Amino acid sequence: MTSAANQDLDALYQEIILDHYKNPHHKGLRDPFEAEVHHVNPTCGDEVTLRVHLTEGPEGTVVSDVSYDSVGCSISQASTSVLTDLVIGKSTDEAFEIHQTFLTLMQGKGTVEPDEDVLEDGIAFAGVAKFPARVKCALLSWMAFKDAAAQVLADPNASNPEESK
Amino acid sequence: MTSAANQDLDALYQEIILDHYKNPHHKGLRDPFEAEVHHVNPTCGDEVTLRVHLTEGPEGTVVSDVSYDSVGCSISQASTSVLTDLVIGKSTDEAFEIHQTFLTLMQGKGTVEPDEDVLEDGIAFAGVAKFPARVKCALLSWMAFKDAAAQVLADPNASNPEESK
Amino acid sequence: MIEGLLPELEVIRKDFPILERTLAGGQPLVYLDSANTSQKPQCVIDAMVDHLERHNANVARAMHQLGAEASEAFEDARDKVASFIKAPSRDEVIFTKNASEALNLVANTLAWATGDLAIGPGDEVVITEMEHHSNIVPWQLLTERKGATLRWFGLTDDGRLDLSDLDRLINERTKVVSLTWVSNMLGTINPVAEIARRAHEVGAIVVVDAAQAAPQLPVDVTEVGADLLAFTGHKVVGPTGIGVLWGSRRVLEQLPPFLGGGEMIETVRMDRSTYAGIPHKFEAGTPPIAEAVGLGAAVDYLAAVGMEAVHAHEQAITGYALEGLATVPGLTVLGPQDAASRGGAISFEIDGVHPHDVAQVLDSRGIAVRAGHHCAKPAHARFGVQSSSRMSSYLYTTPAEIDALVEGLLYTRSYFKVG
Amino acid sequence: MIEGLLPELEVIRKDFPILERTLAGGQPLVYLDSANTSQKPQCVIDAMVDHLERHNANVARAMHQLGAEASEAFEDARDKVASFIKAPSRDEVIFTKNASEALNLVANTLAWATGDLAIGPGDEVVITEMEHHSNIVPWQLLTERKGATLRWFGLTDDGRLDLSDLDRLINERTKVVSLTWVSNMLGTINPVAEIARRAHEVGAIVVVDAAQAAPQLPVDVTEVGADLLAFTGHKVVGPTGIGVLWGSRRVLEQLPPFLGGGEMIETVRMDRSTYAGIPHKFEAGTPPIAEAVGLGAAVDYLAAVGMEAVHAHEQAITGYALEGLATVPGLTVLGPQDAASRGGAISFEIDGVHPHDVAQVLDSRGIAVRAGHHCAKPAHARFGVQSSSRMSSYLYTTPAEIDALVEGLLYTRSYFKVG
Ligand SMILES: Cc1ncc(COP(=O)(O)O)c(C=O)c1O
Ligand SMILES: Cc1ncc(COP(=O)(O)O)c(C=O)c1O
Repeated sequence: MTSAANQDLDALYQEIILDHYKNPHHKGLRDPFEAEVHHVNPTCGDEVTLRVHLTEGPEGTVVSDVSYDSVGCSISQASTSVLTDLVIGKSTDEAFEIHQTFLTLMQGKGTVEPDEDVLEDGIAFAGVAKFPARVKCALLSWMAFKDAAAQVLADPNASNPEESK
Repeated sequence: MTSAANQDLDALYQEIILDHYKNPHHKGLRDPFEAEVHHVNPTCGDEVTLRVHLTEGPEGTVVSDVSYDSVGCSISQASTSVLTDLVIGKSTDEAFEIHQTFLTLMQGKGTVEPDEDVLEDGIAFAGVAKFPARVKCALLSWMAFKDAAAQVLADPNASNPEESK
Repeated sequence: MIEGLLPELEVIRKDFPILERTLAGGQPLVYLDSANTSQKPQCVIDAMVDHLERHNANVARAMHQLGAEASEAFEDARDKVASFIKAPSRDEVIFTKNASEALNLVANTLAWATGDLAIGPGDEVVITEMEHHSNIVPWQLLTERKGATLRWFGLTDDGRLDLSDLDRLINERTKVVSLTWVSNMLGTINPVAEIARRAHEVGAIVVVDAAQAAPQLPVDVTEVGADLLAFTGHKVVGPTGIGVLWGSRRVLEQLPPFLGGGEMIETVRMDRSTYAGIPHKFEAGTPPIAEAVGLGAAVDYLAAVGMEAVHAHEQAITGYALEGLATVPGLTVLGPQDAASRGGAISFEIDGVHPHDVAQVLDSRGIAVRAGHHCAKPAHARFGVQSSSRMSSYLYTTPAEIDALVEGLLYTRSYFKVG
Repeated sequence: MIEGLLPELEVIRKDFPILERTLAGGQPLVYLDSANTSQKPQCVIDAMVDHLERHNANVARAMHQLGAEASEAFEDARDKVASFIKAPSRDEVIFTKNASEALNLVANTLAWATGDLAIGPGDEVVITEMEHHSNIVPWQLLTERKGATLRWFGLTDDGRLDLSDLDRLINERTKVVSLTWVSNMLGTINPVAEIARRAHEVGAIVVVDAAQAAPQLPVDVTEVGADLLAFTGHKVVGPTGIGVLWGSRRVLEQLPPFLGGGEMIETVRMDRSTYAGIPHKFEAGTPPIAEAVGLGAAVDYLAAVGMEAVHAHEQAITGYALEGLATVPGLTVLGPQDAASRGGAISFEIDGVHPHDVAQVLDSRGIAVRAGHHCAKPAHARFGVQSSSRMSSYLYTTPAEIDALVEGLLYTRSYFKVG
């Protein structure tokens, strides 16, 4: 193994990513929630079922919880874990901004400098952007979150689907 | 125009062919007949409607008449005219043998020496065999004749379709 | 010097290796059959070779470096095509195997569509009498199978669409209007946007066969009013084995899947499957990868020359050809007689010489034209002819080649002793 | 020296230019993803280039010299393919765009078939749990649309078809049995002839997905008992953009047309068309011409090496790989464990490392394998896994490449700290 290839590999598999992979945060499906979505990466079959629970606070809508069940590779699992760390407790506006920042980083082909203040552990994914085949892995749960949160905002009176059963 | 290309062209458009083209023999649709077929060259759209009239003679079935209506190029028109000259009055066995001889000549890519005793004016088509795109033109009515005659032989009691209307 | 010709014509010709070929008897090639298929510039061939020799892998499914390279090249081609036809979104560009498949994809998925797009008894599909068989037969099959009715625009004597009963023909029963932008036989350029406007008024969807337009005209799918638009790679200096269907996201998302299999799925269980989003939903199986790379290079090549310039060149050559053909006694041109309202295909007849024989004599002089019905039998029937000869030019065609054609036609008449 | 290896392996490798490539970090390419797509020998690429640079024209329709050359090259390719699969007649060989289209062609035309082949409520279509999505989804769409029932063979724990209820599963209601000859995931070679015998007893037609078999085994369509058989060009060292459907004349002639358009017609009127005979009836539009030329060169290349020899090589490499993989702790091979009853694709799992991560680490060492569901989600579900890693060899694969893979897998375990 030449060191160049090894460096790339280490840039992809940052310790932070492997840590989140082995010990994912906020894993499991929880109540209450207003929307649940199921996203699949058709290329490789990675899957995530993701729920969001939004509440109305004094300063607008807040992401009170994001819970999930998922199967997939280290990148997709770690990115889901980091996502929950970043958005839980934030306002939806802030959460969407973080989403956009992460998206820009991932689609930058390795040219975007990550902002640690916004992305925290998420900056570890900067190396992923150089591996086009893995970008989809990193984005799977982020897309699911965006989708779920947007569904709730579009129909704020939607009751918890579990409760309405 | 180089003489080589011109020689090929003259080999294709023998005087005999152009004569038959300008003055086709046995043209027109006639009664009686036992089978009528319509064949098309889908590539270029040349068409022939062809009727055969077979009768029982002392030495077997005889091709008493072949009549036709057709649109097409000089090669397809001349070959229909030559066909009728060759098969009318022959036994079906002989006609099918002539058919086979003509087929062999056409599919020989210019390597088959034509037999004037069998093919008479048909030997003029030897040059066509060198033009793969034109072989289909030369064979259109021959295939139609084979088809029509075979239909009658398969069902010798078939009445004249016109009469049965 | 003829106005409108590409200024760098000789440089352009050098890009096309086949134009150096000589034929039987040492004749140089005069290729006037570009409406049938176009020739390929070296850059298209080289792009395909480079792909096959250095980057070949399957797309989407492969995680390794070759796979990433192949996927990127393939998806880049989609971007290039999207920009070539000004598609609002790259996801609206679907790779098919040719224009025929693209048109059949639409007709076939409509056969299984539910909701607004469903077609049944009482519904009407409108085409025109100048369509290529590939834009007739799919609609015959669809209307026959669903009990709907096929109707069509007739043609005027000078080979244009007869729009006199536009408002009657396209009515509230009309579900689909499918028509060619440029006729491959008559050369006519049709007023697609005008017809699309009427179709949209009654809620019909508009399918545009751009197989002849995409090579010759600047294409803007929105401006022309298409909901769906098809063209084929091999006529835009690209390879065979690839075509394009563009469709608006709205319509594509309403259509059910076409072919089922790898890449078009979201998830598969033995009892049930769900499908991917556009464009992948319509791209089952391994796509034409090397062909997409070639097509990407092809549309880049045309864009670099400039489609306005290509169009001007075609019109200049067509005008020059119409003038030249007028000098051949007994020759009748089918279709509009002015270059401005037509594309670069000119079909004609010569009294007393069958089109195949015309083509044959020309071929002996190295001049390649097409003879036959050009896959437009109804249009031929409309003009009472069974077949015709057709010359068709492209961005590499020179006035000298037109001169050779005209000379060849005069020789043909003398060869068949009609002159 | 391993028994069965191609004696001239180094000479063969020289035929494939991509095998000289180096990847990031100067790593030489170790290509173990041939079940996904095969690499191309120089002779295939050269044949396509020669066609594009010297003989490019449309086929069938063109009367001129280039047209005759292109048509002859195209039809020669049909002859070559016919002899490669021992087709009783060249007319039974239909060019499609890939194997997926070939399978969909059958399912789609059956949807519109009348008479004996018509499918409706009460009728059954039988597939297997190890099919590629391209041999599942078309049959789901067909049975769903026609109200028929889809049934399937299950799998045994060692990855073979469970034939214990063969006679119950294939019964007098069965209209179609469609199955893969060689599994692209499990590697299993299925007893197709035995199953075909049973299917024919009850009057069902047999469709064989030979996408993985045609690259690896000598194919004789009659011996295997197929009524229809599909494979794809890009897996038999040929280009993308072309596939093959072979069908017995009897069945093909009973099927209605698939796509409508140029070349598949006999005559067209605005109100009604009639269709050409086989194979043209199923080849609407401009076919993949340069691709057919490439495919012809490809099957000639394989025939020259000898399919018996290719098969022996694959088995030798597969046996060697199974031995090597057995030395990797925590690695489980899915599918049959003996090389004799399997093809050259081996899917496996490593405890504690996700397949994508396996593929990624291998890729950093220049080793290309596939990770994911390999378009066989149901087969993965059957074994309770969501995805797997897959190595797949071909006639250019060396034992040294297998050694590199095994070493790479040991490194992967240590990289992810599971070893
Ligand atoms: C068993 C099997 N069937 C069908 C296919 C589909 O082939 P294609 O993608 O070329 O249509 C493949 C390959 O992807 C395969 O392995
Ligand atoms: C107007 C028109 N439509 C459709 C087609 C079909 O294109 P293809 O044969 O590539 O499918 C052609 C060309 O043959 C054409 O000229």
